[in-house]
Amino acid sequence: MGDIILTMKDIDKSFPGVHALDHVDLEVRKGEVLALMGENGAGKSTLMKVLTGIYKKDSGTITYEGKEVEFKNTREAQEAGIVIVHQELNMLGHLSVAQNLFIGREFRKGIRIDDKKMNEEAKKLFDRLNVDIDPTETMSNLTVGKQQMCEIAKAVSFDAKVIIFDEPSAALTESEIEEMFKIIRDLKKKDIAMVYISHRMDEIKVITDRVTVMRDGTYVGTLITEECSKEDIINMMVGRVIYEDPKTESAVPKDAPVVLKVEHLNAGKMVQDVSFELRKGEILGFSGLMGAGRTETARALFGADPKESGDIYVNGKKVTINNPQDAVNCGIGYLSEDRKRYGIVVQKTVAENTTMASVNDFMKGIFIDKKKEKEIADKYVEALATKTPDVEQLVVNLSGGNQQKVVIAKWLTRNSDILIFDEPTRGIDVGAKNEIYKLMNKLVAEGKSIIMISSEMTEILRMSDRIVVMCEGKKTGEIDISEAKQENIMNLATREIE
Amino acid sequence: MANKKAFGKLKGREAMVLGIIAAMVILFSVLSSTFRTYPTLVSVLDISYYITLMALGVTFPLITGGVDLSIGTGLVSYALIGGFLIVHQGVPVGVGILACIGIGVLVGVFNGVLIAVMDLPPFLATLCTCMITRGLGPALCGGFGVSWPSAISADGAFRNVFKFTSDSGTVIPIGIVFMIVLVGIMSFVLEHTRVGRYTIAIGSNKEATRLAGVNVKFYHMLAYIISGLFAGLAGVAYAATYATIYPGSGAGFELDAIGGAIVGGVSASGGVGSIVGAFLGVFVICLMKVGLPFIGLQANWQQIFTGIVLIAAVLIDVIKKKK
Amino acid sequence: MKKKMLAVLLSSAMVLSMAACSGGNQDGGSASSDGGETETSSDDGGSDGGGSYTFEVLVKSFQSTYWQAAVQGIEQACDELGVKANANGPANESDIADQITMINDAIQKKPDGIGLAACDASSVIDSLGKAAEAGIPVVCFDTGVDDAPEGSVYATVATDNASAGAVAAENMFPVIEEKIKAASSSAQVRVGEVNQDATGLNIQQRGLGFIEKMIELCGGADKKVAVVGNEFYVNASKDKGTVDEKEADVIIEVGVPAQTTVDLASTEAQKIMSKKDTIAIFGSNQTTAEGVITANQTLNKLATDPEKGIIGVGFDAGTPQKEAILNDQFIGSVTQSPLMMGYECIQTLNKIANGEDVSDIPMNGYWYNKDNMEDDDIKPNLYD
Amino acid sequence: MKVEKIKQNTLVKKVGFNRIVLIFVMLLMYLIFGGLTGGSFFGISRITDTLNYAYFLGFLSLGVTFVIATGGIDFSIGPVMFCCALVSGYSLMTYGVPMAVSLIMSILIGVLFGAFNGYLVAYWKIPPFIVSMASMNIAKGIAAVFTKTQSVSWPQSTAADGWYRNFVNMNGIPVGLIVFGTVAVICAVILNKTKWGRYILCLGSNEEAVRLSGVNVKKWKMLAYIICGTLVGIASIYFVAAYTTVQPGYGDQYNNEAIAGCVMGGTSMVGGLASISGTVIGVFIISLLQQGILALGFTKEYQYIITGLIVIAAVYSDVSARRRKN
Repeated sequence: MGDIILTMKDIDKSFPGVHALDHVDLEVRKGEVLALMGENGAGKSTLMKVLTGIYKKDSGTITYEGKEVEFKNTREAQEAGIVIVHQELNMLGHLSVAQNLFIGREFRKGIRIDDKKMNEEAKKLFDRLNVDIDPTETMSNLTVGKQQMCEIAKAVSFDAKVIIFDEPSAALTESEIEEMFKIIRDLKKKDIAMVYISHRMDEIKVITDRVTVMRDGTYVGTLITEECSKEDIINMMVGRVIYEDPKTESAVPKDAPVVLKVEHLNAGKMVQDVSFELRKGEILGFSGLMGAGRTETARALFGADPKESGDIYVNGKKVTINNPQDAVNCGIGYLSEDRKRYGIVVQKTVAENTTMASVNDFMKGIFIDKKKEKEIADKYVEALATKTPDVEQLVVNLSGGNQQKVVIAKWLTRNSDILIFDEPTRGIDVGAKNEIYKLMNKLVAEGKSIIMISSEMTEILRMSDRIVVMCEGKKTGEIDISEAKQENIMNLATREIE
Repeated sequence: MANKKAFGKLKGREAMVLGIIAAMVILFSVLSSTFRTYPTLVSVLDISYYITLMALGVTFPLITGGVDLSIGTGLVSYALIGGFLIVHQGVPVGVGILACIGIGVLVGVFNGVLIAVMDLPPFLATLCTCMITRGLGPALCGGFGVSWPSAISADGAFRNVFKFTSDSGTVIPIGIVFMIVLVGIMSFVLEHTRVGRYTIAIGSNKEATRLAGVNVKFYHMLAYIISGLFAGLAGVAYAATYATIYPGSGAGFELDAIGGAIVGGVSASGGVGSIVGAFLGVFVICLMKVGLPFIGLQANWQQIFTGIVLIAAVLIDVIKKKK
Repeated sequence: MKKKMLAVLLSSAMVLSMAACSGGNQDGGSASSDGGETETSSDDGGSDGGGSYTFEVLVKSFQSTYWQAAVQGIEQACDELGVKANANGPANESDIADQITMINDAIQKKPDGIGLAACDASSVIDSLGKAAEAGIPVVCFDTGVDDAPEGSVYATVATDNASAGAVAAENMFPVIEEKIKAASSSAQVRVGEVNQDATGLNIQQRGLGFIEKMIELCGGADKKVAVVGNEFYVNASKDKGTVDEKEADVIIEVGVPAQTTVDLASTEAQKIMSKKDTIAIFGSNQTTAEGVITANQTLNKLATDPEKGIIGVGFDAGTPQKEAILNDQFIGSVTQSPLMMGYECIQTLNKIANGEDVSDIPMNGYWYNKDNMEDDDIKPNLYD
Repeated sequence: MKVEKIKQNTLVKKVGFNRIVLIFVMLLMYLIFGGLTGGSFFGISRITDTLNYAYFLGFLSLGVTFVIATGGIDFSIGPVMFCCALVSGYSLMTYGVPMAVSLIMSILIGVLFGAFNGYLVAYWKIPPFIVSMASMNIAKGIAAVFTKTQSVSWPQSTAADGWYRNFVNMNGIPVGLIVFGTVAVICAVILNKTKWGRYILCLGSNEEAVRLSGVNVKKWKMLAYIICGTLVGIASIYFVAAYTTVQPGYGDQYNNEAIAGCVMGGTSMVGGLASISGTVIGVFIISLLQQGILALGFTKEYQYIITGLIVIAAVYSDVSARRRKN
């Protein structure tokens, strides 16, 4: 194992209300692959963003090649040889592969861009990495996997000394991952240091040398991959004390009627043959890691995205859901993980958002009965304890938690019996979180049923009566809350080679 | 050509447009004996020059995902000011031409600042400059029409750049040669220089382009400057082809150019387009302008057909995308 | 919000400062068109007595140089009489709405009289009524308003467009007479006319005047005439003894461009000129005449000898047309006298203001060609 | 902190800050034009003049407000207005169609064009800009073909069929003002009090969120264009009632003025924000500007330039306000 090339020491970073990094240490050596692991929100990405200058650290030191550095932006980091391969792709779909690789630093002959040379260089690069991509192909015509390869190739082309892979395999197929591993092994031989962020335990075992684990913004420890087991790593990842009492037993009677039954739902790669049942008064937790296909399942179920096949039964009756209208008419409400984009209309008032899905119930002749609208909005503001001076307030002025409450109010007003909460507490501070939890419990007590998608283990354990675990677009298990443990959930959520 | 697939795709579109042009020519020729004469060809070319020039320029803003609505009233305004300087202020023709182009560039810079720096929506920003340029020319020139020196007069040599009349009276439309040269140059700029590359990149994904370290503001602005420059050139072409510049005209010219570019495969949502395509698209529009009267349809049908062709062109893209 | 208010305030300030600045400019006499008027004192030229009057003059637009000449005539009259006239006009001859606004504005200014070249004879009627109520006399020039409310229009100084169109036909006919005489239904000849129509009545009358006269002249030569092309003219000339296209010896083809732009006018001209049997073509106003010239730049068919090419006749003046005549492309054109009309308009207004009786002043359409272009009574009307 | 922000002056809250500023600008302009012209700018007749000939622009602006509220744009309003007036006017004058039928025809043609635009934009997802460009050409073409490229003069007030002109002014009763006011109120009611307006505004602001609320966004988007078309049809009646004559091949000059009035009034191109009262004031500012510039003895050109600059300022303030919020 080579010399240390990069050390991050005592890195501290706070965002308003969140202590994102609490004195984190990290050490990377030449020619090694260091796995950086942790649950969603453990601070892995933040740490890497601090390293590459996207965020400014509050305190701590970064030493790179023996010198203390602080990059102002990704470009500086790139020039120094530290490159990130992003999970979400920064590609220009209309340009060719080679043009993408060299965007911003084209080879030129006079004023002419030397596309020939760029293609040649790209070809050389791909040859070196042993991947088969035509540099002249238009980027948007490549598969996601190939696009990912291009991103890696781009990183390599910077003469990088440290390459950070941020969940590179999320969208790749089996063979593509193999191809990528080949590249990584090649790079290792060239003494390049790599940080590999991933949730996939099997990959970690196969490709990495050491594993650094983070949890809730803190450094937990580093293990030598060969010497540790999957269980060791999971224990480090989840080894937190859960302060809030997890539910120990489902409150739902076993014979409660099934309100929603989904059978063999298929929608693209992210939703493969998903089946489950939801009972009256139940909170069904959907657990899994990023990109497990939970949101996609919910959207397909709701009719927001087209689905290929699958039967949906509401209260025992088979229903057709082709678009959100159908779903809403079946009494399903969907609270998106991305409130600003899919949940609320920010430039409108609380009252208007509250009645968005049910304006028809507020008509007095051809007019909207604003008085009634205000009444109901007031009612929900009170019931949900939404912090707003009045219901005429624009939603844009509310905090995240209160915006969420407005969306909840929207579906309650619509009288939806089945509510899909997609990451209900994302971006919401602790106090508001508890309120939302209380609210959800109250809703199920009133006989509503909830599907809750959450990436937070504590949330899943605290709220769910039953837990469906998904991984790679497939349902990998279903656990009753009485048997649920962080470990067995994580086991189902991380992928095993089949 | 670096981008084989993309080129192949554009080639398809260009071939299609070429096919449409051929079909139109055949149709008109069959239906009208007077259409299939040399002078008709010349007159199609005549009408195409200023539209082509506008289209070459406006392709750049279109590819960035914007639009430039100020080119139509702009070109009349620039030609008016240029002509005013030549005829009423006695400046040499060359200077007048330069003024015409120069003001075009200035207005392009103005548009660029509004859109790239101040972040105004391109539609509204250029709609405003459209109004401003509409007023600018007449306001500066006292509101009167201007006739640039005619071809016969001593100062009229510039007109021969577009249409050369030999002593024997044969008319040679050499303007088309210049157009093809310009199409070549601008194709080169779009496909083989950083300016073009970044124009496409901005239209494709502005944020990613910025993250790649490209000075996005500058190149975004440059697209509008190019558009302004070509509006200036179009002003000269217009002045050279037609006898008198009437103030107050020009509104609607931009639609011929933008329509031509879109028919030629330039995407209105940015990122896609070729200069050759825009050039060919313009000819579809021009052929309709000239050809329809020849087959006995009143000139007005041209407008209806232009509208239908435009929608058809975009519908093809939409349907393709759906598949 | 603050910023928004600031922006709005700024823009209003901008407006004001612009208005103020340009206001200053105008007084400085920047606009050549109306710079001279203000300086003339009533002492020099106030021979008619009664002190200096102020008149508002509204032209159709400043687009074509035709109106430049009219404004010249107005200035000339103002200088002589020592009165003041403010000229204004819409940006485009088709901006009917703008001109109405301008007339109303002129009435608000309570001038001693209004000179009006109406863009559209129908739409101005209400405003004329208002002027009559306000007791402001109106003199129409260039274009008459037939249905004007009683007591509003005191006099009209205008060309009889029908006869002006006829003048073109009369002068064209002798040149092509031989060809027409030789024509038969199996060897038809074609006379073209390009007519800009959007500006309404005047040019319609002019176009019809030409057609009627041509039909009459051909009839004199015992030839049957058909009118083809734009349906309006085909229908309008039906009762003038036209025949079906197949039976006719002479075809008059009328082209109307979709919009008043030179490019479209030239396309129409070219469509007609490229037909083999075309022997003559008439462009019935400045734009369309220039359209004919533009088309000829390509076709090179115009000539003064009917054996060699197509006979071209234009209307109005302007540099391109004058050059066309000098270069033997047009045999001549009909000019109205914009300068005289402007001049007479002010003279008439002045007379009305002085309480004198006035009457309509019919203006002639003058035929001009290479030979008489320099004549004293023609030259001033041949603006650039 | 949030609470403070919300406790605005109630007047400001009711009327809207932007409109207060606009009214202020309007009054200021009025005073200044009055001052510069030595007082000839004041007076009832001046105001009625401004109004009588601005109604059509007002209707156009009201119409395009609905389209812009959905985040779209319509460049075809002017030519479509002329097309309505030409086709129905030609039918009236040439084929002897009764006046009442002609008027209804005008509105129907507007509705048809609106439906055409809306269908292509909402259901086929063609960019609104291109759709309106195409329908602008089609409107001009149809009008010209139908009228054989002749301008059409509707009957004078003295003629038997001249009663339609009373829509503007009947024996001194400002019917036009009443109608325009009523329509503006109806528009405001539609926009603010009915389901239509609710959905139109919401989908302009966040189409996806509205769709996920189970709303048929396509239908409502198309409706916005149909409302616009209807108002364009009404505008055509007011155009001929004021001016009697329409010419084929024109009308585009009114697009810019109508859109400018609407945008100036605070309707945002990014969609979701629209105010009828703002549009009304915006249109009046535009016509006031026109009047004022004329009264000062300037030609139309200056009005174009100044309008352009003002709209840039208005849009910029809108854009920067939005940017701060996000």
